[in-house]
Amino acid sequence: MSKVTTIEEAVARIPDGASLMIGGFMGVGSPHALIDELIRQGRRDLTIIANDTARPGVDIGKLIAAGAVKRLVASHIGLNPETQKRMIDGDIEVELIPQGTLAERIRAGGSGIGGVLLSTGVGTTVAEGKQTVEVDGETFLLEKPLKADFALVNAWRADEYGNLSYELTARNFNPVMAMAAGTVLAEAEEIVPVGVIPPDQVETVSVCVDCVVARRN
Amino acid sequence: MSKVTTIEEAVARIPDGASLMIGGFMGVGSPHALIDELIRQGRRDLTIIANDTARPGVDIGKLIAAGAVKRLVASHIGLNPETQKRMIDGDIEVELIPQGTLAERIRAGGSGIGGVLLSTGVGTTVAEGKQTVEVDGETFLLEKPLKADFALVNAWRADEYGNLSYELTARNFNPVMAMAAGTVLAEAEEIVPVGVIPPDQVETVSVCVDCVVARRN
Amino acid sequence: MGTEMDEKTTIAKRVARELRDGNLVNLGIGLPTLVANYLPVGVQVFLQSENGVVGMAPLGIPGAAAAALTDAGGSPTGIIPGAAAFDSVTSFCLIRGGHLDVTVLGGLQVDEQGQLANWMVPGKMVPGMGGAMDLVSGAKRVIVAMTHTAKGKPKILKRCNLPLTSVRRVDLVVTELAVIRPTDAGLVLEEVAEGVTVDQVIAATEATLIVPETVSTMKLAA
Amino acid sequence: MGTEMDEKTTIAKRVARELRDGNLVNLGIGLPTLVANYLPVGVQVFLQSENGVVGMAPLGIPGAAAAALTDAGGSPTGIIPGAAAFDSVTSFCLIRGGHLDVTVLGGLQVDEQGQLANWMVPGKMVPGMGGAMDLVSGAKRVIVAMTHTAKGKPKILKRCNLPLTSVRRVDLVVTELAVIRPTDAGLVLEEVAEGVTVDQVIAATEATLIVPETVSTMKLAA
Repeated sequence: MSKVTTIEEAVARIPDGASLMIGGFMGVGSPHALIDELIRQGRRDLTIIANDTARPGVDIGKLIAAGAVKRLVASHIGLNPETQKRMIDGDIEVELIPQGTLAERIRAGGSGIGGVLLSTGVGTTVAEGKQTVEVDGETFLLEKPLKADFALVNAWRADEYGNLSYELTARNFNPVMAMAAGTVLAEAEEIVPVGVIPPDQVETVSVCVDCVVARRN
Repeated sequence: MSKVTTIEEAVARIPDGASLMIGGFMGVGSPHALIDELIRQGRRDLTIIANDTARPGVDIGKLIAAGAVKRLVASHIGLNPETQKRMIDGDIEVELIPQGTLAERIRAGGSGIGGVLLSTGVGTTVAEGKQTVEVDGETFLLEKPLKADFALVNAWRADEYGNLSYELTARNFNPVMAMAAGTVLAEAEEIVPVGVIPPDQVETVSVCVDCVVARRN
Repeated sequence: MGTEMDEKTTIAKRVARELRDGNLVNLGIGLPTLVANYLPVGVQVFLQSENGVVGMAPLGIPGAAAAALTDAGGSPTGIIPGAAAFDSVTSFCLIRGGHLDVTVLGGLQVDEQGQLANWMVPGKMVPGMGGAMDLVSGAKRVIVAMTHTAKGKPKILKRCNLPLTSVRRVDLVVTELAVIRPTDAGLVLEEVAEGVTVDQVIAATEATLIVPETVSTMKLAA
Repeated sequence: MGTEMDEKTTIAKRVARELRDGNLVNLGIGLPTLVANYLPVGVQVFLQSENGVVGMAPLGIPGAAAAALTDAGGSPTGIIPGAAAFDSVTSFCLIRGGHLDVTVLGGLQVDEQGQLANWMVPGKMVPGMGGAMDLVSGAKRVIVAMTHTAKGKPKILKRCNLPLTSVRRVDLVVTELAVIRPTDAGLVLEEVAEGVTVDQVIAATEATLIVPETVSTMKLAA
């Protein structure tokens, strides 16, 4: 039951208008080849959930530049003036979320959690429109789960079942996103036979992954 | 700044009446030597937070038999009739919590989360006395964070800074408990020099751990 | 109606037919564990154990073993190539988060609403719920695998009188006599075991059963 | 008052004295990053980067490097022996959960309530808060390291007019002119830089400062 497929076939599963979680932190640990293929196939009106949009011309920055993105949920767009410009021009709808809250909301989405109570953002603009819950006299924001149609993640090693392991800070949002989407496409530096990744080093369990593709070099 | 100490010194930090999270699942992955030393030092009136109490005469089962436990928070006591008897006799106060909820509550305690919304237990005896929160028309139980004065965890390898890695199903509640207690005592099969555990294989970060002890054989 | 062993085998063989290739499956301790031994050819499932592993080897198949590798009952177990180990937090994220395709559990009682009681007999048995409540609330499909009666008394009741495991309606109940599907309308008798009549099932059941025009005979995995 | 470089060095050297041996510390991009280069002898801290590492090497010290190893600005970084890598979820569990001893951040404004604004200038700069809100809400100690004024205008105000990063009161504000401690009573002027008078600090500050009988001279790390 190998899940290994071509990049073209994997990306062809994604329709225009889909919501996509994309791993990476300033481009480090982003699924570079899947992103390039999204642009090559001319996908449009995407909702992107990601930590940031990297820099112009880099990874998610390419999707922004290609006009493929309708809506963006992120914690930071400071190093990509193009994203800021398109936001101000009204081309892209942007929702900014504190980074830890973004991580926790995606985790809730993939973990059957109805919501998490966080103090981050209480009393700030982040609290606007959000339900608050009091627990033992302290006020928290109720942060709702985030899910997506697809997650595009980047792994260091993958096996044919879809077990994934990651490397250093290229890990970031990849493992949590691989739990929170309907269909998970994993791009790996190296695809190894089943059994090669030691059970203690599997960070994303095979059953969460739908397609495995090898990165082009 | 080595955190390696003797088992005697580590356990001497724990006063009577303290609350202790103890890792392990039916004894597998429990800190055997720390438990034995608690009994040798005659500690009393402890509150234990753990998945289960193993079997009579095994690991946490020894603490139960020694009369060291005043209160127990666990998901399962079915395989230890002695715990059940002491509960029915009123010697030990027992709070039973669904296993996934127990894990999530401990995680919240160590992660600065004010509460998590779960559907597990809605409409059952578990819901009694608990606040409910409605999110988009669905009802959830508000599960509060759990913390403890101490966590006693079992690791496969530890380095002198306190970085820990775990092995297979001996992992279970150990990593999450190592985040949720004021003072964390780690018992390891093997203590290695700093730098030996690869950064990607550290599962509990050194800064969370206060004492490292080597298991006696 | 055969020996207890025959009954368990019948139930396990019938449940096995419900599993699909690639499914992530959690089998409860006891009877449900047997299900993995009767999978149809070409169906490979991944067995989860809630203490932190996916890829447990089926009962009696050794797999790779280690001192630090046990099942949810604390007994030694083996793993297949491609297995993964993780902590208790992750284990229940898989269970609650829509990743667990099927859970097969034993039952003390099931009622007309399809609700299950399987964790406690007040005053008698107080083992704690362990992972049962999470499994029944969280799995995509819940299959109850149990004997139809206990000491001659029906276990499929109008209303459970033992504490519920979850208010969620289970998806299928498989006994040595019948396959019953809880629905909005009530409990539908879908199949009867070979040599068992519809009337025999009704007689052994306290709950009202909805009996379709044709009730097929239970097919078992080879 | 020296060059901009002198100012930054002064601030970094003063903040360095606040760190204790074994502390887990998160240093913001820019000025705060310099702090690690002025730690007193015998003080070893663990530098966290919110993209997923504890044990980053201080600026200019190579450490072990790899393509998949960057700081929170996406720039290559090194790690020391004993470093640990983890995902974004864990990273913020450390930050919010009482494990992060100190965060040092830059600031746009701090006010008399000790509240910080450092992430947004409406209509001008909309970078997003990144991890700043989590850090300020979650760290055990929050130290703001910033120049006292911007283009001659005070940054320490009666009330922040930019969007707040958190309603939590920060623990210490260190500028090139002064060390100020927000308290229940207001902003206490604890130290002035060498060659700077209390009146000079007051003149450069919009907020009311509480001036104790003795204000000591800022001591810097060597």
